[in-house]
Amino acid sequence: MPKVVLFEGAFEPYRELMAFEAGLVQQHGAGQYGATTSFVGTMRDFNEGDDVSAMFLEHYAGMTEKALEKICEQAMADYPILDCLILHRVGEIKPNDSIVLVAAWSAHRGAAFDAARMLIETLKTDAPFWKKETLKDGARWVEKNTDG
Amino acid sequence: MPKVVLFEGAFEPYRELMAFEAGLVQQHGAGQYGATTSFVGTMRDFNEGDDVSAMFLEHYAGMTEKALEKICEQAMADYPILDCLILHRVGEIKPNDSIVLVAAWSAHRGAAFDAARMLIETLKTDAPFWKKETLKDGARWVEKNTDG
Amino acid sequence: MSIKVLFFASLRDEIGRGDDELDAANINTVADVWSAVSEGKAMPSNLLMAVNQDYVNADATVKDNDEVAFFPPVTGG
Amino acid sequence: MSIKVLFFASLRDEIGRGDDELDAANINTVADVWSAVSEGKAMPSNLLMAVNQDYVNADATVKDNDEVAFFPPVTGG
Repeated sequence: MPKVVLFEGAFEPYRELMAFEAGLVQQHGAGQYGATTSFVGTMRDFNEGDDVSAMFLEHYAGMTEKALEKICEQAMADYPILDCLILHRVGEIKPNDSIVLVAAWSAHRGAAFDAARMLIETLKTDAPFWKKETLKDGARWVEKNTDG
Repeated sequence: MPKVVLFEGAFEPYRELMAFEAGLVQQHGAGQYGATTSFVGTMRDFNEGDDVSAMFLEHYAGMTEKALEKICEQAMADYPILDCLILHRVGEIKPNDSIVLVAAWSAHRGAAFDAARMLIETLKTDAPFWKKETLKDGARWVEKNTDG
Repeated sequence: MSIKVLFFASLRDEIGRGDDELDAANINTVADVWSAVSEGKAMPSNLLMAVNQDYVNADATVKDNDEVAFFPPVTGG
Repeated sequence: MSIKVLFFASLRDEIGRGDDELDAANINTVADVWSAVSEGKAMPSNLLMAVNQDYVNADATVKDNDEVAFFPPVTGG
């Protein structure tokens, strides 16, 4: 079953992925998937040519979770995947912190890649999160995401 | 620097990925990449409609490593990625064992996805590995990979 | 009619507050809610809107006790 | 001229051995090596070939002490 989690503090994306995958094997039995594609977004210390020392990730408590759950449902409907996972950080974050993980499990690699790509692209346009970057001389809202 | 490893026994793909990533941060400093795409291939217990209880992964010692290193070099030349990693199992394996991990690190998600996809697709056509499946009533060589 | 109104991110900074309790007659659509709370400010072309935490368009109808949210393009992930 | 010849996977099963030491004159190309070791068997259309662990075509030249490998389509990953 798809899972969505928001983290208010640092999280280790691959440890979470491994824990989720262990549950997947327990639920479906071993040998049921052949392909897992995961994407992890990490905070860089540069953006649009400026140094960024920290970032605040605002969200819309309630709607954000709901939007992420819908994205998972859509991925399960659109691709032959066994399961999917979305993790996202909120609040104050620092360079090199993980921001997001999406992952999809499937029998074959095509569906796993396509679904993971769809998860992150749809999250980037639909999920209510907003980044505010801390620069040397003040803070600025990120106005739009870079193209995928 | 790209890394290629063959494992004769079971390996934990995400632990290896985390260890490599820690080295990446040490080498380049924190905050240098924003996007990591990884793909893990896992042994299923079914293929072409048959139950598969085990598999032997043959390789061409020497040429296999060389082929994987070339694939990494090609990915580094073709995509704006910071680094990449290929891990592959050889020898006797069981359902649910990890067979392969490829991963690519980049500033942006597009390059990370494209490079990871290229790594696994090129591995599937170029790297000298051959699967022999153990079925209920004998063994068979896998003749070709499923489409990506 | 009582409507809970929320603003997020840069829009909250521009509007000067994060939420509003709108208590007014003659409110039928999300566009009406915007007019009532934005002090004449034109609706930004890229404004996103939600009623009860689902995306809607400006002509979506609202009813008593709805939660209406306005926010700029999202930038997560 | 001495050539080390290797066969892998299903091709090794078909040929009946995994390696060969070819010691013959009149060997110029990989195709000549195949003819010398395959006992008249036609070269499969999907056969892969390598000289000293790099992919080559059948018309690639070979020289003394080269390692020549023949194998079926790969199925890793």
